Amino acid sequence: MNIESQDFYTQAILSMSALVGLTSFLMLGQGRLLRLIFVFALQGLLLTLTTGLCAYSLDNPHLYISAVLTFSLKVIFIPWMLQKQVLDMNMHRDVEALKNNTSVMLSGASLMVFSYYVLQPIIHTSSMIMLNALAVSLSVVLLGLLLMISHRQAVAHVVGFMSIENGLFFAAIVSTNGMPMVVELGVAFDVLVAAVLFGIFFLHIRTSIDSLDVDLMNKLHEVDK
Amino acid sequence: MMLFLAYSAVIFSFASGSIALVHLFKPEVNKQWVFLLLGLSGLSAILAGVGGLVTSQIYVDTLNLGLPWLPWHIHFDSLSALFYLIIGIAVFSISFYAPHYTHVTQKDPQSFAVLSLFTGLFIGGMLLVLLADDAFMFMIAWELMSVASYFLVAFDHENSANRRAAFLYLLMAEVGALLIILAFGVMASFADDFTFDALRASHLSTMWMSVAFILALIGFGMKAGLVPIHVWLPEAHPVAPSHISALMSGVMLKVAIYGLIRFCFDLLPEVHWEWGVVLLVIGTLSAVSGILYAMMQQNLKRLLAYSSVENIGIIVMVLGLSMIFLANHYPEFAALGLLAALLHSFNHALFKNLLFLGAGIIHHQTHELNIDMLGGLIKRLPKTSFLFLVGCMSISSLPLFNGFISEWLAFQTALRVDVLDDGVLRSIIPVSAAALALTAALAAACFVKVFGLIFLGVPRSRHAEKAKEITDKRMLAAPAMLAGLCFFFGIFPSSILHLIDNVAKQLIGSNLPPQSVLSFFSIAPVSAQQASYSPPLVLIGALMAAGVCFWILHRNLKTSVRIAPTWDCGFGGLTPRMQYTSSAFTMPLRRIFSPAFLIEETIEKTMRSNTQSNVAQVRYSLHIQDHSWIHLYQPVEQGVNRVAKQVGRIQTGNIRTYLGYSLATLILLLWVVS
Amino acid sequence: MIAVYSLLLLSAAGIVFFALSGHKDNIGKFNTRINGISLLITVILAMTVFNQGTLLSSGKAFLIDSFNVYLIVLTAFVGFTTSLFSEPYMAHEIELGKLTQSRLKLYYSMYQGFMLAMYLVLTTNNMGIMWVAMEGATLATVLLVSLYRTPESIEAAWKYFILCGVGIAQALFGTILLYYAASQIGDSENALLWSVLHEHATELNPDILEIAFVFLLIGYGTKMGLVPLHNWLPDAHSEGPTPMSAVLSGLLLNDALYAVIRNKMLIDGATQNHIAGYLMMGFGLVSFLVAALFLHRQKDIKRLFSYSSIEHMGLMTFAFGIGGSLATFAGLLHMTVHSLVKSAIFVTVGHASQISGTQKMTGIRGLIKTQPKVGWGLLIGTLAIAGFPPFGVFTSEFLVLLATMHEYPWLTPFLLLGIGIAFAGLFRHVQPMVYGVKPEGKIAIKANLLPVMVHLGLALWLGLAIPHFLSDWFSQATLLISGSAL
Amino acid sequence: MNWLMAIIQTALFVALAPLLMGFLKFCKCLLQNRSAPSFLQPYRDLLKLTRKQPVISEDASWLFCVAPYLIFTAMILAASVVPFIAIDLPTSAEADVIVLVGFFAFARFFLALAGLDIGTAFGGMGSSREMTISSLAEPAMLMAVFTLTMTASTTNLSGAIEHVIQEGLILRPSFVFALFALILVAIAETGRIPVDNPSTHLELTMIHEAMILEYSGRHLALIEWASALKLMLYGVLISNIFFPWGMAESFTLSALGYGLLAIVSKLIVLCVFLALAETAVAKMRLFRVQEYLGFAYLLGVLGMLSHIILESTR
Repeated sequence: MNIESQDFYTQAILSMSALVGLTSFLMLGQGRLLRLIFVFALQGLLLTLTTGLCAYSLDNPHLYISAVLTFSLKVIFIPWMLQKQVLDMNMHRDVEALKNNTSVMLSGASLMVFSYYVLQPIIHTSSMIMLNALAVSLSVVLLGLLLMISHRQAVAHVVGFMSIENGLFFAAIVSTNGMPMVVELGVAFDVLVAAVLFGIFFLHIRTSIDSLDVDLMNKLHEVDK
Repeated sequence: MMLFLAYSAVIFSFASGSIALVHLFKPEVNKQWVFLLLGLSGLSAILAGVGGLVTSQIYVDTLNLGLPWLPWHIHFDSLSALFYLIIGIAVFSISFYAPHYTHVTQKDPQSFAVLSLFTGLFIGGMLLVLLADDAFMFMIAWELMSVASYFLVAFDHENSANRRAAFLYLLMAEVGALLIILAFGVMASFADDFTFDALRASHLSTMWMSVAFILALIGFGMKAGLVPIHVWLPEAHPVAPSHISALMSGVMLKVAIYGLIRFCFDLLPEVHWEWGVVLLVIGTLSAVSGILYAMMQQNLKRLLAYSSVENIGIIVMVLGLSMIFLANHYPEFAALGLLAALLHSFNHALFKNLLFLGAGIIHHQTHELNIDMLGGLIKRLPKTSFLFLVGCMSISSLPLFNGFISEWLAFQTALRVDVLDDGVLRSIIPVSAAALALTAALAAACFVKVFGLIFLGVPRSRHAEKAKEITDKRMLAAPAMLAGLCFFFGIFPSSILHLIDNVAKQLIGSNLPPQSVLSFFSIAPVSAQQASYSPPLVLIGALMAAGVCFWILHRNLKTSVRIAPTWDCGFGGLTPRMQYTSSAFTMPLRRIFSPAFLIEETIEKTMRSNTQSNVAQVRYSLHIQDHSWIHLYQPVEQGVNRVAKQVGRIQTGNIRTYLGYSLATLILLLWVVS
Repeated sequence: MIAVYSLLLLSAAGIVFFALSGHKDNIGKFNTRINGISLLITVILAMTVFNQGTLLSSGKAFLIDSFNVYLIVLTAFVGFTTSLFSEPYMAHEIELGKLTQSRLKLYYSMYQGFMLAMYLVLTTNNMGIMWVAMEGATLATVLLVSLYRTPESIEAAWKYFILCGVGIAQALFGTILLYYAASQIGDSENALLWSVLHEHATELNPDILEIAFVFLLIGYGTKMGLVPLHNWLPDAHSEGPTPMSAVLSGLLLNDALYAVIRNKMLIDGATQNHIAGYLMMGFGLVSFLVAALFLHRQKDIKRLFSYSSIEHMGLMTFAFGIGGSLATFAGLLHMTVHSLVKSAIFVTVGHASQISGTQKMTGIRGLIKTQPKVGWGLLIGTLAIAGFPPFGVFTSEFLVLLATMHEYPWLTPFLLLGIGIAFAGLFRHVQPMVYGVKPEGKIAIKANLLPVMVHLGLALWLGLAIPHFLSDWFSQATLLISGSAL
Repeated sequence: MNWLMAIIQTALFVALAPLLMGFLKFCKCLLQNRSAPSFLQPYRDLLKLTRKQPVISEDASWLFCVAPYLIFTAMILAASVVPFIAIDLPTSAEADVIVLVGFFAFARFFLALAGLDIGTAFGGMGSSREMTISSLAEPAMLMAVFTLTMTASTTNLSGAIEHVIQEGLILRPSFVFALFALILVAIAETGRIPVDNPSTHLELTMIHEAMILEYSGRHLALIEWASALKLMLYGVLISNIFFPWGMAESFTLSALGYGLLAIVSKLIVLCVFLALAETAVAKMRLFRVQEYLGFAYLLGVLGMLSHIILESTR
């Protein structure tokens, strides 16, 4: 089942999934916040293209709406909001020194292999492409989680969280050509409210510990020193 | 009819509790109703008990409380009837004692309401335990009893020692109840459901039966206060109001014994002699160490609580004997053992209640429970001291009183050991009988100390000096009634023995050996020529002898008695401090049995000026610690704290570690599933 | 079905009303009234379901069957009684100056938002909508946690938000896999509808469903506070206002478990090898024992009872994991009794911390002497939650023990060990707080303790004699869940 | 008729007790080559005491006056139970050996209480030591009694003696052990020399005397008589259980006379041995008594074990 024998549509989907996987890897290793947000916007863009492509090939209308929704949300609104935060806090200059960066990248790769291994049983019920696309989306989710674990900046956590959402959207598009309309709207609404709340919380955190470093927030613990 | 009486006893006790609650909100409801209902509950319990024993039928019923498919099954046979009688007598005497006692000590209505509410619940819980015929209702009644008595132990929760004792008490009750649930669970897994009839029909392998037995023994033993797990008892019982500690010490321990008997003799399909040996050993250990620790106590109520441990040890020892005989196919001697155990629990309930009520009166009049601060009360509280003397004589099993009858029957059971063929058993049992004799003698010594130091001699403190006899007639009526019963059953034991005999008939299927004589005049448990004892004859002989020698000495009484100050060997006045204190009285025994205690003696000398020679003042302090506290309770507590400390490290406070946990669990589960 | 629509519309109206309402002083009254009306609606709904059996809405969007109807009534009831409690509590907080009027309006509108999300989760038939509602519940409560704007509450809210967000995202991935498996067999239009999935459960591809269940279990498990994923729960409970933590531990945890059970019913249909049961049992037992141990080291009263919630959720997961008819009945009963008693306890905890001005347990002393109602309420509530018989918690724990004795006897000692340790942990902290001399300077506060009395009374009634109509309800639900009648 | 016989036997038993005490003093004085008072001296002392006016301390309570009568009655009851001349008398049927121990406990209980009543140091010391020694002696005594009842399979004294008589002269090792155990216990219980010195008032050593220090007049007479009776009881117990030959089984005059002669001779032999022991051995320190009684207990256990292993027919 090599790539040449597939029609144009599946080839496009596969390349798109490869690119999305690449962007999440890029985000993993990124120290600077502004660049991180830019790569996240790129991932949003790729996601919109895949949705558009899928909508075009199956020409059902609601996929177009979800493509527009994703574009406006994931490419325009959230990156803009995050960038404004970073600039207000003028954190765009300091680079987060990622400790043991190589081990994080290696574990990212192993997560990718692991997600392929996990989704192996699905192979005998659906086509090869489905397995690859799903595996990539699972790895995007896992990498998003790894991104949150390895970074100390709150903004990086938000980006990680949003990239997990991207991974989920990608899985939905690829596996079942998008969720039912109601669910699509609900999820988009939740993501929007989450983004707004993140903004509010940035404000509160800055007022309470006047830095967005997550490790400073560990007053609530039960380990007596 | 019996069931009606049994139910009315329970309902009356709950009613007395609820009236106390109503009284809290509407003070015009008369307080006396609470005690009247309590008395009615005691009376109906006595009637139900006696009726159940006389008719010796089994009454079965179901209440549609509890789960729809597991309603509450009620079972009232002669074993529950006997314990109904015990509880009835105790509650009836309490209902006379409590009014004046609570009137004086509990001023504000809120604490009175709490006290009477939980007394009602406590008594109702105990009565329900006796009626239960399925594990579900048994456990509900069992822990209702524990919770209600917890509130009573934590009654005056001002000082922290009471709170600690109450917490320890409830913790032990909870752990005991969990073990009992596990024991029922083990049996139920081989039967179809949780009713006792199903458990009786369940067929377990001997291994599982022994597991169930051990769990039940620890569970019930924890509540009864057998040695290694008894430490909560002397902490919890003394802190409750005295008529409650009388109920708890006298009667609640018996309900635990009832549970043990019901489980071992009734539910388990057959009995093994190894269990009997286990019971025998634990019983002996509890008896000896119980009385040894009782000797060393200064607080009167702690002393009485430890002596309860001793008496429970004796009961469990005799139960072990009866189990050994039952396993070796000698049902008559097993019946004799069971008879001795049940009679001793009956007698113990009587005289322990009497002693605790006496202690309550002493505490009430002198606000002092430390034996070293009392003394000379016999002249100030003549009636109480006479009743307390009767209690002391029966607990140290002197011939004319009921304690002696059950002690005598216990020895008779032990002496029947010659019938067994297993050599090891025939050597262990006499040794444990000797330990029983040692316990009886130590009990006599302990209660000589108690009565001698409290009532005789010269008052050691201002409180003891100012004490006056209580004026309330009803408060004295309760111990007087109990003392009368102790003396009556000491002289005419066959009246109660007939009733208890058909309990053994129902449980083991056989009563005393055929040639046994339980006539009004004398009792011979095995056969007339084996051993017989006729208390009325002894009484008549004693009265005759006393009369004769009194008549001889007072025939030509020329010289009446001369009262003179005590002779002080000529060199200076005698002071009360010269009298023997409790630690002095028990010093020889403490030195002889020193390995049994953890003794910390400290002597501080303060020198006058800087010379090393003349001593201004010497302070001697003695503290006795219980072995099982150091070797059993504290290691468990520290273990749990250490493990909790390790577990606490999960909550590091850092969000990234939490996300790490989430990722790790996800990967682990995915790997497990794939 | 109009009852369901009116229920949802009422709560939605509640959000909007409170958000826009002006500065009325007794704003709490309206909240109580709204919850009261919704309670009435749910009772009517329950009556109809009880007579006519399962209700399916026209567009198959909403499904009311015997399983979730009693949960809806329970949610409405606890919501109503907690709103009764929150009126005086919030008024007192305003007096202390810890809250401004605007934040009070935010509190009430978010309260209604949370109730809307709860009703939606319970009534919806569409797994996607269930996920959206669950996410909505998180969003509604995250603002409540940070209501007091103290650094700790901000930190707790952030952790709550991130951890639950990530957890819920995994649940979404599980739902997508479920949707993928469903769309393989039938038409993709109503592939996410639970009733449809339940009928075709046997044809679904077992492998995909196993992986989907793992994601769903971890997702909703985070919301439920199962041990490795529980870290946000004690922080959120101890920093948020007490009525919120009462509702959170009383209702939100139940709904997360409800979602997991809905999925387990699908997975059990598809896979034959009881894998879902074993996973739940493992998770349940671990969180039961670990939370029991956590109880011993707590210093904050609300953290103590949040760990007790984790412990009880662990026990319920274990009960539903076993899966037999008896265990399921025990789980359902435990759900009801636990939320009743736990919300009652949180009411007394709220008042206790208000009386002594601190949440540190060392600062709370002599409650019975200061305010007897609060003191006795807390003591009896703790006895009930620790599993002492006259109350319902003992009955359900007894049945769980009975079920484990039948299926997995070697697990019972662990359960008993857990119950014993949890009891010791709870009581060593509660007893010093309740007893002792009256600390000077502490005055009794105006408190509405009717909810506590009603809840403990119900729990006592359930413990002593479960009424027939309730036990029929439970047995219908058990038949639905475990497939075998009692 | 045999009720009358029982009463006569008890009366005789009580009457002869002081004579035994007098004979014992007589032997000790001979051994320590002092001039000995006549055998009847104890009777004269008792008579003198009954006539003297008893002086009672003001701190004493009613118990102080009642205790002597109770102690004396208990001893009389014990005397009625122990077969002195004839066996299977009606009174011996009403109580067995455990009840006998009970009577001793009854007497000791009241003696100790009387000691504590006045509130002086001596009384407390005496009671404390008496109770300690008696609680150590009880298990040893019971072990000796156990061996006897195991062989005769009855706890009734006359039944046991009858059993031993019917069996005739069989040398049983268990009986030898039991005999020595009972002798050691008897010495401890009656307060003879190695454990307690009856004739001293030195506060360090006296146990029995310390309790009755405050008594005078007829009360002292009763207590002295009771302790003499106790010594006689132990003497009769030892002689009749282990050497029962010569006891009267029927109530003919010759059998009774012969029985009386047998018991008197046995008591004389015992008295000589006791006097020899008392002069040869010095009084032990109080805390050596626990080893002394531990040894007695060991003897009892050995007796019981030898019965089970060597002699039992199983």
